[in-house]
Amino acid sequence: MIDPLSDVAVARRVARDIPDGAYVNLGIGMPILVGDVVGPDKEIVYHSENGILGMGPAPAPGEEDRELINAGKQPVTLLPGGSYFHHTDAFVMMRGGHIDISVLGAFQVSEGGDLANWITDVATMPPAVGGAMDLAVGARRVLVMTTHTTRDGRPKLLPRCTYPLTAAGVVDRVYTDLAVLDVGPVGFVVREMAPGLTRTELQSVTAARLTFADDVVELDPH
Amino acid sequence: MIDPLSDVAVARRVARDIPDGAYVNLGIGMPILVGDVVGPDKEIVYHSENGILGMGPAPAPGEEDRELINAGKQPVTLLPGGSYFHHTDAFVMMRGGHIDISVLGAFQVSEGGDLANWITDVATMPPAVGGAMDLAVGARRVLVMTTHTTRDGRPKLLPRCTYPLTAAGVVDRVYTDLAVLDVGPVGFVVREMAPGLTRTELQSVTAARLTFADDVVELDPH
Amino acid sequence: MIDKRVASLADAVAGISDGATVLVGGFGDSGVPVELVHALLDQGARDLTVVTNNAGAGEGDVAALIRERRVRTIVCSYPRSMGSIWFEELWRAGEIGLELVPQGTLSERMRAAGAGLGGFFTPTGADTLLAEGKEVRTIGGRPHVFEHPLPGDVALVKAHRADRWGNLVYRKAARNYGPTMATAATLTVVQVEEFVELGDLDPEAVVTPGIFVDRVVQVAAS
Amino acid sequence: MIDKRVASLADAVAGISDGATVLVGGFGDSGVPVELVHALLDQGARDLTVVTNNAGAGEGDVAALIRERRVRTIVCSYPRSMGSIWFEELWRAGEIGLELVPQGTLSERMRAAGAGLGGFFTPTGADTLLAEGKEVRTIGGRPHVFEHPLPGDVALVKAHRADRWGNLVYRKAARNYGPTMATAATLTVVQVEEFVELGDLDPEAVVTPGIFVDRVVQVAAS
Repeated sequence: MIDPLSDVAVARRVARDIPDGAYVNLGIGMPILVGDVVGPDKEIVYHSENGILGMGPAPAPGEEDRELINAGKQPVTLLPGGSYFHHTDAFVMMRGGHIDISVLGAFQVSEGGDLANWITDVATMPPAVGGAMDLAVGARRVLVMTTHTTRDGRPKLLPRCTYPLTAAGVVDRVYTDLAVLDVGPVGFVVREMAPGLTRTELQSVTAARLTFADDVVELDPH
Repeated sequence: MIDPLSDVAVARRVARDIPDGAYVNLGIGMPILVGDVVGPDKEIVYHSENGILGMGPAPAPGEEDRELINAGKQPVTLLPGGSYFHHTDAFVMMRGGHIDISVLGAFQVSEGGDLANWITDVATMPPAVGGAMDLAVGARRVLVMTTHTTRDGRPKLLPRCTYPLTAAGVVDRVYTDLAVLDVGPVGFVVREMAPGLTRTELQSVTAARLTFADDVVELDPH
Repeated sequence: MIDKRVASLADAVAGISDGATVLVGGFGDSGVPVELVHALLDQGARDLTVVTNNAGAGEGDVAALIRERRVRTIVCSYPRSMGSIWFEELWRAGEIGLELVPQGTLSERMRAAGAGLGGFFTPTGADTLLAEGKEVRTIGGRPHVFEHPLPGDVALVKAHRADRWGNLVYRKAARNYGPTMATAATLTVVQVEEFVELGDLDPEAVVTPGIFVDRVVQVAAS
Repeated sequence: MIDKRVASLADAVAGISDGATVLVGGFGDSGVPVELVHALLDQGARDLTVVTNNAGAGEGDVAALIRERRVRTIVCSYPRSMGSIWFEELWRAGEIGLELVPQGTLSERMRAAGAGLGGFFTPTGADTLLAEGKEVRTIGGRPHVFEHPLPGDVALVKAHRADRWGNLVYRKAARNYGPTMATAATLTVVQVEEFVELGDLDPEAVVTPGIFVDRVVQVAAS
């Protein structure tokens, strides 16, 4: 029986792959959860594309400052050692390869590492891109955090993306509620799987053809 | 009889054309003199391409700071309202058209406004350019301050430069020890002349063909 | 004497023409020059091209300009945000143009304008819809898109403090687009919360040197 | 925990390889990382490409590297200065290569490398010897030269103060190339006069955020 991981469990798994001292940008949505579950043993410097390095947690109620917000426009704080800079410099950090890890959400990921996470439909809603493309092309490692399928059960891991791309060939690793998969020369390689899940079941909810590592590990569901 | 102006008198004439409130870059050499003769009634902001805006005069002896120097590597001071910035930003100001007036020395100026002021000989001395090209292309107005001829009497104002160019078609006005000349569609137009100098004499030390304004003014020799 | 301070919001936006390209700072609610935008609304200029990160929300600032049919085209990275109802309505009706630009490219294009550059190649947006019709060049084995400078006739910027020379410091993440937009416009208009005496800003900590600023108006902190 | 402080100059320059491209900060005597350059001399790396504004003077810093035949090529804006005897001697003997770059272009090319851009068009140098062999494009009616990014394997930078995250502030005009070079190198090594506690630098006034810095060593002010 398929027992998908909770968002927080996926965030915990992502957090394990973030080394002490890393410069990290967490995308809007699910990726933000990662910041809450990184252990206190690691000193991580969070970057926000509106011009902050060394972002701290949300302020206590009543302590919010409308001019100290993150890319998702939520109030944040600044840690000792943090700094402010202008927008262009914030994107120098991103495009220039200075961010160690970018964690992004996704609508679709292709077996070639293409990412689609900005629009699904160009006709009826005005398009909006923000910093998604810069984050996808510039970080040293691009990690995707997503549910394995859409809400109505359609696969998100595909041979080719059908939605408009954010960037081509950029994704290094995908963390879903069912598996951890590397993107390599042969496409998706499954490294870890949710407890109780069979390879056949995982393949059945994945449109891209999966390869399985020799030593597939069981994901911690908590 | 030709009675050329002193360097300081030429500097005084240049200074008259610098309006109150201007952002000005003074090139190394003769142009530096302009800073000493601008009247106290004007507030001028001097830019130095190593990263200073609001440069003040030379410090008192013993007050020099080796880290506060101008582009000519001489010690300077900073006025209230001055600021420091990095090299790339200093050149944003220059290339981006933010400097109102750049005063430059010259080896040669052509009637088309071409400027040659960086090398005369590429074979025996290593070439060096510094910020000369950036200053020549970027300022809103490019003023040249120079002797009318070389030390050995050869003309510096030519139909075409024979030395390697610093930039093409950039010079707006030339101030020499003999005349003030605008660079226009018809070439050099003489606006002002040193006292006692005839048009024939001025043309005789100028290789480019001169046009004379209707109302040529006599230069103040002091 | 240099004094860029103006007495009123009306003075600050005086002379902005119909058809102008207006750069408007801010990201979400942070650093938006709300009072200047409302002064521009009162001033009456129309047929504007507005360059800004978001298309406004609710009935205030940029949303109000859009609602009043004053904006012909918006150049924007993330027009579709919570409450951007006026933009969405006019966009669906075909009554407003949209040029969608990735956030880092938006900022970098304005920087190129301010820096006097003719354009640049960026990997951001390559292989995506946003590269359609653009020159693409492979550099270092990777596709890059050619992007043009994006200058403004006017920039409306919010800063924290200014002196009479127009030197600026910002507050926290409200800095965002301000310093870049200030370099990219022919007329840079700034609202600040506080005027200080010349010399009161630390020359090492000035973020926008006054050379980039034309008018500053004081607006009480909201 | 992040701690970029290293105990000695030898630790600071450890691992720099033969053949490396080394960006060396400084303009004239201001902001030159003298002790780091001497440490590199002791360290032994040879066949270097050195990118710097001046080619050194007398027997110290970059001049000493040149004298010891450790520099294969210098990429430089103003190599010929008072006392640049070693550079001139080797240049005449054909024993050192010189790539001459206009000062603003030198800085901008390093910025492009740090910003992850593929190159840019600049009006600086158009119609001059320094555009020979380069792509030229007319933009806005004006010739522009295409310039490539200029990345370093190593940057040697002098700053004033640092904290353990590597955040930097500089002193007066010594800032010059430092902030840009710090972004452009794989390994950025900084000498400072003083270490301060994390949180002691004003987050609004940090000039180089620590993300651009790899190693910091303290050297007493000279």
